[in-house]
This record gives sequence, C-alpha cells and structure tokens, in this order.
Amino acid sequence: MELSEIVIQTLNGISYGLLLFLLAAGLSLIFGLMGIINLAHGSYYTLGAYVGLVIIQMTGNFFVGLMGAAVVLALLGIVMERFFFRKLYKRELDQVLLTFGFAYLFMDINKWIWGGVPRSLPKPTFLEGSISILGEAFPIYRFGIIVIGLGIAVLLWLFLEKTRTGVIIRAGVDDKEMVSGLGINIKLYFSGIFALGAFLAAIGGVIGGPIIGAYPGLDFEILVLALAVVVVGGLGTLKGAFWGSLLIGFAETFGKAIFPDFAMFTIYVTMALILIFKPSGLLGKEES
Amino acid sequence: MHRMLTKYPIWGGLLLLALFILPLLLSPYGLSLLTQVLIFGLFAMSLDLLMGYTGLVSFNHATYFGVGAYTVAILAGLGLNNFWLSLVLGISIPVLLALLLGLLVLRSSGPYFLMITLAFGQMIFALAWRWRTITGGDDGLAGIPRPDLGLPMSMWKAQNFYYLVLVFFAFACLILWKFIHSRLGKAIVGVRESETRMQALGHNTWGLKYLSYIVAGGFAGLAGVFYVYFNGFISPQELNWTMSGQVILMVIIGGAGTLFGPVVGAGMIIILQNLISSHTERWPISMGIIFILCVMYLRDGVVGSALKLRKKGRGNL
Amino acid sequence: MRKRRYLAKIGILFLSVLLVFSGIGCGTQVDNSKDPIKVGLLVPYTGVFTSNGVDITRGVELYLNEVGYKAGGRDIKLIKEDSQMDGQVGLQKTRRLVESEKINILAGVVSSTVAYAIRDYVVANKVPFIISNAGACDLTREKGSEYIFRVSFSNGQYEYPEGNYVYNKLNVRKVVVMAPDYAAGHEKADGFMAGFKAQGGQIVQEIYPKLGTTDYGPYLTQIKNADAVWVHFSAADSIKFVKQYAEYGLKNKLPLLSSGDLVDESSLLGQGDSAIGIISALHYSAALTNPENQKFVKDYTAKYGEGPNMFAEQGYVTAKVIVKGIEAAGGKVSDSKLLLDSIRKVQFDAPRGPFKFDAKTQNVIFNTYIRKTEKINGKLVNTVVETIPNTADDWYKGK
Amino acid sequence: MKALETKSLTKHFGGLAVLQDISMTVEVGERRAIIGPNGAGKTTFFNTISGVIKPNAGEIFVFGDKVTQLPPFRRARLGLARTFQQNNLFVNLSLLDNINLAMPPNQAKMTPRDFLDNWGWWDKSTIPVKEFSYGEQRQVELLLALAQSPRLLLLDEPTAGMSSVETNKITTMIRNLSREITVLIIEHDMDVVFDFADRITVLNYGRVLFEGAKDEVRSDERVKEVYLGSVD
Repeated sequence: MELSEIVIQTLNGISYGLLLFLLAAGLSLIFGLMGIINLAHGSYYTLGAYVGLVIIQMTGNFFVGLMGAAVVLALLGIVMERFFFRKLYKRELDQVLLTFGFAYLFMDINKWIWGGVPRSLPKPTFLEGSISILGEAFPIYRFGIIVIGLGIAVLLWLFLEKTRTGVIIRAGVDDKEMVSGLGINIKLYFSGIFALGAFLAAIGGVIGGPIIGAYPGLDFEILVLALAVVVVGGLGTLKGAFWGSLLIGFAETFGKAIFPDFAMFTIYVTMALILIFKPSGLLGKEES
Repeated sequence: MHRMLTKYPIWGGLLLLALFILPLLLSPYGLSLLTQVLIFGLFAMSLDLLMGYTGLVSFNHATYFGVGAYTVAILAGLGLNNFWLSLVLGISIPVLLALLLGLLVLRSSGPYFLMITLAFGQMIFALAWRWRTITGGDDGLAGIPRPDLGLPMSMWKAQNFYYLVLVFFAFACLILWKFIHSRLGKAIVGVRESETRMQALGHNTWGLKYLSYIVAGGFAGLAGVFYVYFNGFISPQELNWTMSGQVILMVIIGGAGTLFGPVVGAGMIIILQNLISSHTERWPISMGIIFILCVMYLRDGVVGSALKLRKKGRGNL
Repeated sequence: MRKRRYLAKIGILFLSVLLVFSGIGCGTQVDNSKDPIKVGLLVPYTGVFTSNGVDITRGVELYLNEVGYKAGGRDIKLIKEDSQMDGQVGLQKTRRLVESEKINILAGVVSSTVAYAIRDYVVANKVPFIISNAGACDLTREKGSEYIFRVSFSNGQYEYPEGNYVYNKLNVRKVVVMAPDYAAGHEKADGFMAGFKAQGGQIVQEIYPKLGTTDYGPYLTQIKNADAVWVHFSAADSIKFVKQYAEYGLKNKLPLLSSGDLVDESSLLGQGDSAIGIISALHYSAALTNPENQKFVKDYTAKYGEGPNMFAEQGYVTAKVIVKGIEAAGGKVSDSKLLLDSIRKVQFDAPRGPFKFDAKTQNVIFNTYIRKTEKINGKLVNTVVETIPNTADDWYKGK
Repeated sequence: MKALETKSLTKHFGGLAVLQDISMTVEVGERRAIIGPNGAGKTTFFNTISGVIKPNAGEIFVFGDKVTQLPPFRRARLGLARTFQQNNLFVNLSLLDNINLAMPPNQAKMTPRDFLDNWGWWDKSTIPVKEFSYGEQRQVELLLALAQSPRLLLLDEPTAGMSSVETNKITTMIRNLSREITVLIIEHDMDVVFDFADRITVLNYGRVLFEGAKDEVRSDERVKEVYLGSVD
C-alpha cells in the first residue's frame, strides 16, 4: 500500500470506528448498569435515522433532525425502561429476551411506516464534497463524523467523570448493591441510562444516515457490529467501547483493504482472537 | 416443576398413538405441517436442554441444526446417500463442532454467553455463505433425495417419511427424558439453579455445561438431518440468527424447562408462520408482541403455565 | 404422573387444533371449466426485499385488472403468499398453494434461493412455474425444466451485451469490477466480464464486498488505474454505494458502469444527484417511449401513485404471459402439455418491447437497453441510449 | 497433618487489599471461629479457601494437599464443604434432589433417605425447597454441606437472620457434629462463638489481629477495642 492510501484508510477506519462508538457506548453503559444486552439497540439506530429523516424533511435542517431524533429516541428509551424492563427488575436474561422481542417488533413497525424502499438522509451542505489528501480524495463529511464522534466521546467522558450523576453511574456499574445501600434510588438511573443509550444510538443513526441510509434489515446489520465492538472492547466501560470501536473500525477497514475476499470474517476473527485470550474483552471487568 | 416423574406409560402411549393415527386423517398439507412440527419440536427440545435445564441461552443453536443439515446435503452431493452414514455424520459433525465451540463460548456466562454464541453463529453463517464450492453459497444446496433405508417403502411418500421422523422423534424424546432424569441430568439442573453451590458440592460444573452443550448440539444436528431430507434443500438462512431466534421463541412460548413444551411452541409458531402469514403481512408484529407478552407475563410458557395452574388447582402448594 | 397426563392432554388438544387448521382446503377438486383458474403468487411481503414483492404484485394485479381477471373464458383467482425471502418458508408456502389451494400455475419468486428451494417440488408436482424475477442462471440451464419459465432475466443476460457495448462504443479498455459477494453478484459480474473480455477488454481488479456492506470507503480508496468501474449492487446497497462513490470523488474521475439494478427507479430517489451519468444495462426502463410502456407507466402511476420499475414491469409481464398462455390453451389448464406449449409460444409487445421465450430454455429473450441516468425536469430517469435487440441467455455457450 | 493451612494469603480487589498476608493453621477436629467487624475479609477468606476466588499471593493447604490453584469442585472432593452467607440452594428442586446432588454417588456412607431420616427431615423430602420457610432453608443450607460427608466444614454465619429458637436448632446441629470433622465458623453471635469454638481468629481490615483460645480473646484489649467493644 502506498502512503497516501494508508493515510486515507486510517481516516476511513477512524471515522467508521467513531460511528460505531456512538452505538457501542450506549450498549455498553446499559449493560454495565443494568446487566442487559440490548438487542434492540440496532433498532434505536435505525429508528433514529428514520425519525431524523422525517424531521430533516420537515425543517430542512440537518442538525434539528439530529437533535430531534435523539430526543424522540431518548423518550422511547424511557418509556421502554419504565413500562417494560422495570417490571422484570433483576431478571437480566428475561430482559435480554425482551429486547429481542422489541427488535422484532421495531423491525416490522419501521417497515410498516416507512416501507421497504431504502431511504437516504441528506448531508448538511457545508459538509458536501471531498478534499484531497496526498492526492487522494477524502469526503469532508467523514471529517465531520470524526469531529462529532470525538466531541461526544469527550462529553461523555466529562459527564461520567466530573458530574455527580456520572460518578453514581460508574459506581453502579461497579457495585449496584453498594449504590443502593447508600440510599440512592438506582432505578431512577436505569431510565436515564436507557434514554442516554437510545439518544446516542439515534445520533449515530442520523450521522450515519447520509452514508449508510435507512432501510429494512439495517437494524440487525448494525446490531452485530455493535455487539462485536462491546465483545472486543469489554462491556460496561466507556473506555472499552471507545477502543473497541476503533479496533473494529480498523479491522473492518484494513480487512477490506488487505483481504477483500475475506472481509466478511474480519470482525468475527478479531472477536474470536480476543475472546480466546481475554474472555471479558480488552478493557472489560473480570467476570467474578 | 421438576419433581420426580417416573412412570407415565398410558398417556404417553396415547399421545404417541394419536401422532401415529393423525396422518390418516390429515390432508397432505396438514401432514407436511405436522412433519415440520416434529422436526422443529425436536430442534426446540434440544435447545430446551440448554435454555430450560442448564440455564444457558444460546443464540447460535441454529448452527448445529444447519451443520447437521449441510452434512447430509454435502454427502448427497458427493453421491453418498446411505441413510445411516448420513445420520451418523449428521449428528457427529455438529457434535464435533460443539466440542470445539463449547470450549470457546463456555468461558462466559449469562448475557456474555448469549452474545458470544451470537457472534460465533454469525461466523459459521458467513462461512456457509462464503464457501461457495462446498455449500453452494447463498443459493444453497438443492435436490437432496429422501433417504433410502433399504425398506420396501419409499420415503418420497409423505406418510412414510412422517413415520420415519416420528420414530426418531419418539426415540429422541425418550433419550432426552431419560437424560434429564438421570443423575447427570439432575446435576445439570443443579447448575442452572446454582452454579456456585454445585461447585462447592464437588461437581465439575464446567464439565456439566459442556456435556449439555454437546448433547444439545447433537440433537439439533439430528433435527437438521431430517429437516434437509424433508425439504430437499438447505441454504445459509438456516444458520442465521433469525433461525436461532425463532427456536428460542418456540422454547419460550412452549415453556422452558418442560422438555415437551417447546414441541407445542414449535407447533404454534409453525401454524402462525404458515397460516396467519397467509392472511396478513403484519405477522412479524404479532410475533414480536407474542414474544414480549410471553417474556413478561407467561415466562413459564403455555405448557409451563398450564402445569402450574393445574398444580394450584390441586391445592398442592 | 399427573404432569404427564396433563402434557398429553395439551398435546392432544394441540393436535386437534392442527387437524382443524390443516383441514382447510382439504376437499378434492375436479377440473371443471366453470371453476376459476387459480394462480399462486409467491413473493416476499415481509423481510428486507418486501418492496420487490410489492412491486411485482402491483404489476400482476394491474394487468389482471385490465383483463377483468378473466382468461380463455374462465375466471382467474390470484392467491398471494409471502415467501419471507426464505427458502424453507417459500417451500412450505408452495406446498400449501399446491396441495391445499390446488393452484394451476405458480408465479413470482424474487430470490434465487427460494427458486432453487422450490424447484424440485414444483417440477415433481408438474406445476407450471413462471419466474418473475429470480435470476440464477441454472434455473433455465442445468436445472431447467419444461415446467419452468422465466420472464425476467438470467443473471448476466443483459450484462454480457453491456460488456460488448462499453468496449466498442465507449472505448473503455480497463475496468474494475465490483459486486456483492453472493451468487447473483458473481453471476452478473461474470456475464459482464465475459462480454467485455470477449472484445479484448481487461479486468484490472475484482472486488466482492459482503452483501449489505455499510461502508464501501475502504474499497473505493483502492480503486485505480482503470478507465471505468463496473458494479452490480441492488436495493439498499445500491444507494449506499452510489452515494459513497460520489463522496470519494470518483464520480468525476472514473465513469460508473453498472447493471440496471443499481439505478432501479426505486433507488434513484435515495441516490439523488450522485446517480447522474451512470451507464447501465437492463431489459427495461421506465423512460422507454413505446406505446405499451407509456400506457403502462400512466396506468401504474394513476393506480399506485408512483412510477413503475423493473419489478413492476416483470410482474405485469408475468400476468400477461399467464393470461395469453391460458387463452391460447382455450382455458384447458388441466391439459398440462397443451398449457406448457401455449405458454412457450406466447409473444406480445410488452412495456419493455417485444416479448418472447427462448423455445429451448424457456428463458425470456428481450431487448437489452443501455441507459444513462439523467435529470430531466428535476426528475432522475434512465434514458435509453442504445438498444441491443434479441438478447438471449446464450453467451455462456461460447465459453 | 493440619486440616487447613494458609501461608501469607493475599487478595486485592482493584486497589483495595481485602486479605493481607494471612497465615493460619487449623488442627484436625478443631472448632475455629473467625470473627471481626463487617468488611474485615471473613467471607473473602472463605471464598479463597473454597476456591471461588483465586488469591493474588500465598498458598492454601487442605489436609496437606496444596489446593491454591485447584477449582472449587476439586477442593470439595478433598472433603472441603461450605455453607453460604446467603442461602444458596436449588430452590426449584425437592429437598431429596438437593441432598442427592450433595452426596457423591458411590462413596456415600449412607443413602439420602437414611441421611434425611437421621436429621428428621424425611417427611419433607418431596417438597421443593423454595416452599420452605427461611429458617428451614437455613437448616437445609447446613444439611447440604453435611451430606457431602465433609472432613473440613466452613460455615458462613449459619444463624444469620434467624430467631433464637431457630438459632438453637442450628447450634444443636453443629454442636453434635463428630470430632472427625474440622469446623471453621464465621459468626456474629458471640454466644454461639464462645459456646462452640475452641480457638478464635480475629480479622480486621484483612489482617489477623489476634488468634488464641477463647479465654484469651475475651481478655485481649485490642480485640475488645476493635470488635467486642463496638458490639457491647
């Protein structure tokens, strides 16, 4: 590979990885706090993209669509937690099965509302076009993804490290019983974390929309990628989601570049290798 | 629910007799549905061993089902149509795969286990899709003949094939039933109830889970063998997570940990899929709702809940 | 012990339910010329490819409406089934259509997997089967049968002449080929490459991304040293690919050539201006100006509120083939030899132009249209720039 | 030969040292109580001995066998049995099935039926354990460990959360155990401790604060200060 191609592919990997991060962060935090693998997380992403498209079409503004979709999905997350998951409190496996039921439901509802024809989201005009790096073209929009992705990563980090709520969430990830013992109503935080997860997934859906679009079946394509990230990075930590996303982003990108014939396997091989040597992921908590 | 149950010859026999007589009454289409119910019932029972009895929710059970089916299909493609050879390999290759994958996936438990099995399942799915020379890629393998048992009856005849499936189904029920009520089976249930206690009591719980995983894989392979004989074709779709999800649904609707409940679950899903979907294209929504309701309010499934009600009615609490 | 008895009761109850359900349609049926002729339509109504199933159904119903659901003096009853794009389900639904509904003719099928899955069953049960889309070559080659007809295309059938065309008329010499890694993707790419190489063209790179790839960036970054890029992608992939191709600045650097699937009318909206300038080959374009197509587009748009695409046209042609075949057989669908002969000889002017079957393979012979995607009056259309008449699926025989 | 011997046992959770350099020997047949304030590391100590947790450093010997790296079930097969602070039973199974799972199939000295008969539980053998009262479940917790025919028995607060009548039942059960069985007990009820134990080890912040015969413990100033003082 020439230098220019290596540079471009690296940028490809980073932008793809950061898009995945938006998904994986929520998935990982929900798991960390509640012990639920949310199999409907891909549905949040897809639903976010559709809702974003509707709002963009109505308002003509990409960023209104972005925030609108995120808020709508956050509300959906709260509703789901409040009226369904809370009823199965402490039955983690049943909760996971419940998310599977929802994934099934959303899949068909999406198709019902938006039909089977694939949709695409428009880009904000100032991010149109591409720039030349060492003589190779790279889309400006992907720089936008890198900037937004890094920005959200920093905000999340600040939120978890510097705010009281963040400290409680991190403590809850470490030891739920202890947090409850401190007189904190941990259940309130469950709604919040579900909302945050859905919020981030919807942002991912809208930001990914101009590249990936929204169509039936996207939910599960995305879910598998997000699961791969959290398996590789380790569940329950922001750091794990971040590095896991970048690793999967790079594995996918360079897998496609170097072994195009076996691109289908790159993420699974990465997962298998990590699992064999580190069953709880690169930065995951040891299971006890 | 898991009390000692020992002798039940009369009612079990009657049920079997009903299954034996039914083909004479059913339309050809009904018979093909019933055959399918038996095959998927067997598949779901094997998953129940993992889900209901061992407490492991595996999201790649379709892998073993599909690998069993592919084994038979590939053998047929090589011109090897001997039923017994196909049967033995169609069970033992999934078992070998379970021996291997079990080492990897059983390093984790709970939701991790679910996720990791999902990942490996998709990897095998990708392999079947990609390895076109062997598996036929996404087109799948078609034209697999019905087995020739060297008997004076043709398995192309729907009734004969049904009886063949029924014999193996009944046999598998018996073995699974015996297994679950054996000392090992009880120990496996112990793992579901409390793995730490089992370890403290001197049981090799990892070994028990591994055993259960392998046995379940073998029976799923058996179901796959009959599946491919029944349909005459196999495609990667049968290895996909959707298939694994569907069989989980069968177990949950029927009732995890009831062994025969999943057969009822399989019957309900197949009827839903084939009859309801002929009338409305919105049936995935109904499936989703049924699934959610089952998880929330009918966690013991149709059969499990019925058994509980029955017990309450007897005042035996 | 009681548990077991209870289980048995549930089991028996369940079996009786099954019995009742499956008893539906159990009656025997004689071929009475007053009974309606039953046509089964098996297409996906759920799952990822629903829209194709819906488009085909619309086309079928549009034509059947035109003829008042009558052919050869008999009523036609259309029975729709959802294949769910799954071989197993498709086969089960076919069994229901054949055994329970006693259909006379089967039509539809979008996915080749489903077509392969039901192929043996259909042939064994002697049901005439009109394929409305599934393109797997072998369905009308090695696995062909007198019961199987195809009105759509065989993979490679319009890509092969496209290969000739781009070499001879567009003076393209070196091409990068990209198609999704599944059977149809390979078959279509093979067709194009064979046509291109036969003229002396050179394939500099072949890339087969996973079906449903979300990010084509890493592949697009690799493309170089070619005169043009030829691709086959369909549905959601076609939108992602075309947009990303433009994003990486390739649109203005390397002309994009493709199978017609890439710029299907249903994808153009999502692709937007990124699609302008793409050269593609197909047996149809909604922009064709022959009178049959103008009427078809007008009626279709009036009825469904949006324009037709290749799937809708294939559905329309499917229905027309069935109706014309039945008419030629004088309504005697029980005489299978007569019916098959009649269908085989059907010829008419379709929206796509002249329609007929290849008498040997029973695969369609059509005009291949080279189209260019353009924006006319603010609307993206595939304008026909060249017509290659009488394309049969016979290119592979030269190999 | 000692029933149990630990050498410099150390365990950290993250940055927190839960066990620090614990060396302890327990003679065969001895009754040893482990006491100490909450968070002293008592249960972690049990978990490390039974193999649920692997220590960061140090070694463990059970009847002379080095077990430091053995999985829990192998240690159990050496005659090590334990109860749990929170009931850890097969609640959906009958009492008999619970006992069946505890008794090694071939080397058991008696049948499950005889065992339950001996302890006066046979009439409840078919009832699922989840239908028992908490106090009954607490006794079953102990019965399960006894059914293993242990040589070394670790009891983690066997009387926790029980009424005085029920506490008496448990203490009677353990007081009458054969002297062939070595018993370590974590217990907060000082009456039980002084009634039952031969020797007492006091843990504080993961370290051994004091070890000695029970009379010595009673009189030791440091222990009073750290532990007994706060209780009284």
